[in-house]
Amino acid sequence: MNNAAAETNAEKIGWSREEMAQRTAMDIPNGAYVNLGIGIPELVARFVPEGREVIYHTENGLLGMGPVGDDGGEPELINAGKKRVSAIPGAAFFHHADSFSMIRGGHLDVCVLGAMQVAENGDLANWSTGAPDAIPAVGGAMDLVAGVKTIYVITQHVTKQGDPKLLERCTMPLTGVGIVSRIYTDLAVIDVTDAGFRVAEMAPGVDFEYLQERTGATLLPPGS
Amino acid sequence: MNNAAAETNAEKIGWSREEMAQRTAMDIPNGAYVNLGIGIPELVARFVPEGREVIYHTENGLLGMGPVGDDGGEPELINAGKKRVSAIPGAAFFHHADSFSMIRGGHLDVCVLGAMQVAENGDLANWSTGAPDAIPAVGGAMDLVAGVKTIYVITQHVTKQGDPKLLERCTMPLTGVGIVSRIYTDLAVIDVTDAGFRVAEMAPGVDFEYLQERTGATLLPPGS
Amino acid sequence: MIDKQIGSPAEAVREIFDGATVMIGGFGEAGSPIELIHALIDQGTRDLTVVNNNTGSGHVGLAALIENRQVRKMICSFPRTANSLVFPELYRAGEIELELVPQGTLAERIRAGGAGIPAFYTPSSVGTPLAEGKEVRQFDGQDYVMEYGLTADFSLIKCRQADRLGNLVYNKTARNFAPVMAMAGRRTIVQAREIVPVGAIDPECVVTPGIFVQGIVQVSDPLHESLLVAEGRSYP
Amino acid sequence: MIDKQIGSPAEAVREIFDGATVMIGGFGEAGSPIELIHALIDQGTRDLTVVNNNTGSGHVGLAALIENRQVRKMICSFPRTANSLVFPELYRAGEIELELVPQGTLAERIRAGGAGIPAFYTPSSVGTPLAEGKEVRQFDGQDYVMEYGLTADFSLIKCRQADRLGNLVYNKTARNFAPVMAMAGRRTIVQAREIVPVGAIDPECVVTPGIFVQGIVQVSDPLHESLLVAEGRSYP
Repeated sequence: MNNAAAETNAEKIGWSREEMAQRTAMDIPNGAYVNLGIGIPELVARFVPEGREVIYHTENGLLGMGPVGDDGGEPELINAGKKRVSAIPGAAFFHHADSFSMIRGGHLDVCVLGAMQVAENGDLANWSTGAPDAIPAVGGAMDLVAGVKTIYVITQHVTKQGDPKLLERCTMPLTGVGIVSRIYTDLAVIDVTDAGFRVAEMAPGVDFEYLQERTGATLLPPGS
Repeated sequence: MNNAAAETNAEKIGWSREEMAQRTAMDIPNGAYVNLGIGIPELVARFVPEGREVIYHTENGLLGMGPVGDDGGEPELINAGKKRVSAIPGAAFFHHADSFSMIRGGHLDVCVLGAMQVAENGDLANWSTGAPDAIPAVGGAMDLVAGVKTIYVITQHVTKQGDPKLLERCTMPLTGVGIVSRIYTDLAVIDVTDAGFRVAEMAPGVDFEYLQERTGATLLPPGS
Repeated sequence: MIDKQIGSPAEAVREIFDGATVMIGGFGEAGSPIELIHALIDQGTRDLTVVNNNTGSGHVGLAALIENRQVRKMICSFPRTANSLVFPELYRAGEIELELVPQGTLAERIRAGGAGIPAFYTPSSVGTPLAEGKEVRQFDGQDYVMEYGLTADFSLIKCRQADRLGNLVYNKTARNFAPVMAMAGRRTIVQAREIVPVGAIDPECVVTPGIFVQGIVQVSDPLHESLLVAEGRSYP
Repeated sequence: MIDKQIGSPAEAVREIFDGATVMIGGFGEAGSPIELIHALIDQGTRDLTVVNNNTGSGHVGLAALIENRQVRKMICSFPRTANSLVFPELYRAGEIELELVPQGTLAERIRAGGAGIPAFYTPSSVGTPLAEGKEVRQFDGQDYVMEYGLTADFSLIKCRQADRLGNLVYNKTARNFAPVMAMAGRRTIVQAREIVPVGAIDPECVVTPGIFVQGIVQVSDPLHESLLVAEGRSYP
């Protein structure tokens, strides 16, 4: 499929949200302690590969959150997105300061977050557009990116308006500096390296040129 | 009784250890949260006046320590002096950082400590003689005096050698600066005021002159 | 005898004064002491600085307290949620102040306040707008922001069980900020679903020891904020 | 599947290397992981920096580790107790280093290390010899000393019950430093009296969540330090 064809069938090119989540899940090892952000990241929990056990942390005070979509039916058993969840056998409840000690203290292995913008130096912007009339709200994002060992981002490759979200430098207010390791978009898996964005994989129907056109920074080709 | 008589019968002058503890206990109000140091301070718990309920904290991690001398028989249920104790109904166990949060955060009402020296400005020395070959050991004393709202001292008025322990300035290394409120000795109850030591009460057979002779700083008379 | 029980929410909030700083437990509706908040609305205490992770939803609970113009300033991490209607409007109109704090820093500041720690350093927010104007210092070659401990005149929290000494246990993720707010409040007032005899709570399982609690009021069947919001209810 | 169980104390301490910093739980004998310490003696690992409130008693456990010349430096609050024989002698001979830290500061430094806080301010020790050489800073007109977070390569602790995920509960005042040391150790090794099935520990009562634990070894009937000391026993 060439670019012209791709563009006419734009909705068919690239991975679905579920495929992005599934691809991310493959990179989370057995035994990992994982925090999943709101939105597509939540889907990652559905795709833990056979034979792996992963423990989910929700920063409002639960280690051992049950499968996503499993609504425990209790208004006082919720996740960080304030959705009702369940707790697995072997779960633990704790207070906010203890919960963020896990985060800040580097005890969580992986955090998967959404993004507004990611820069080639690993900077992340995902909490505020910076618009003057916006109500600023940050939640736990800055703590997560400052503390968790590995930060993955799942995001559409471009905005709804078609603007690139992967940039040389973020233009929106930062969440954290140089903290993103890998980005899973609908079009590709991209590593953040010292040399910049390096393509690790491309979705079916996507070629390097197509990807580069939709990216606001120079991409390094796979295997380079 | 005059001073001469007092000196020949030195062992009979003044309050016993139990009387010192009992006198201290009278100043601890109902509902107080109290930490008792090792030695004579431990005796205070025996003399809680009728109708008062006092909760004892031991800094190794127990609120609601049982009566002194009540040996729970368990090597893992001990006080800060590493003596076996019991826990009352309504007790709580917690870890060291939580325990010292109670102390440092100003949540304890009263701490009763022993002393090597107390100065008229409220300085306390009770952890090290400062001798060059001493093995320094401090435990929780510096945290207690820095955090507990009211610090009482129970001590013999003079050392075994007859030297005063209440001084203009401590000569031994300090535990805390300006933190002692009241001193209960075998001879008197003495308040630490902005103007210095003020005698509040004297033991039977003790007069002001007798007390002053045994004190290393100028005393203010009762009611002055 | 020690007995920290108080007869009613109205009585429990009586000492809260105009201009007080009040920490209010809860993460969204989970753990929100809604009856105590409503008592505070009834009382009409004004000019409050409120510490809570959010700003309430709909027109009940914390949102109603804000709507009733009793709150001068919010200290929180996430002032807007799906049903957060009141705060955004007042904020845009310049009628309420906001101190925005990362959630983990907020939790740690509250814990520090309760633990007698006046300030500490954290990596959270380094290099972001939320670190602007704050002291940044290097330890081991890494930058950290200095943050201050936070205390309050009053903390209002909710728990599952309490005894007369003030020992508390919570319900699941409703625990959230309550244990640290109990530490940081000079007077901590708790609404408990159940008051149990002393000794009924296992000393190994006590989450908040009684030393951190000054008053307990039983609210056996608390209102559910989300239900009230769904029904479009408002308070008063 | 996650299974943090290890077959023996010997295997549990195998990764501990010469020169490592090791936090060892316990306040006196309560909470002391004596089988893990003895395994470390068997292994002969040297040049250790050990963090513990005390320095052991008699000639078993921590005291034996020190006596066996495996410890270069102690970080503790109270290096002498009734039966502390080994440390004082080596210290006077200049053969072991001592960093003396007030007990509450020690606990808070360990918690800070585990919580990603590099430094904090405390009122403890202000104006005393233990504050000498440390940064003093005023907040609200009061002096405070700056203290650093403390982490370790390994933490060795003891608990009452554990599950294969590493969730722990403790026994009474044996809890003491263990929960914060579990947070501050890059590898935390636990000796558990009992290993229970996942789900057996009430999630509301877990004291140390499994995330802080890397290895668990069952020691059903641990030695009692005080009995060994009373009997005049020594290890090995």
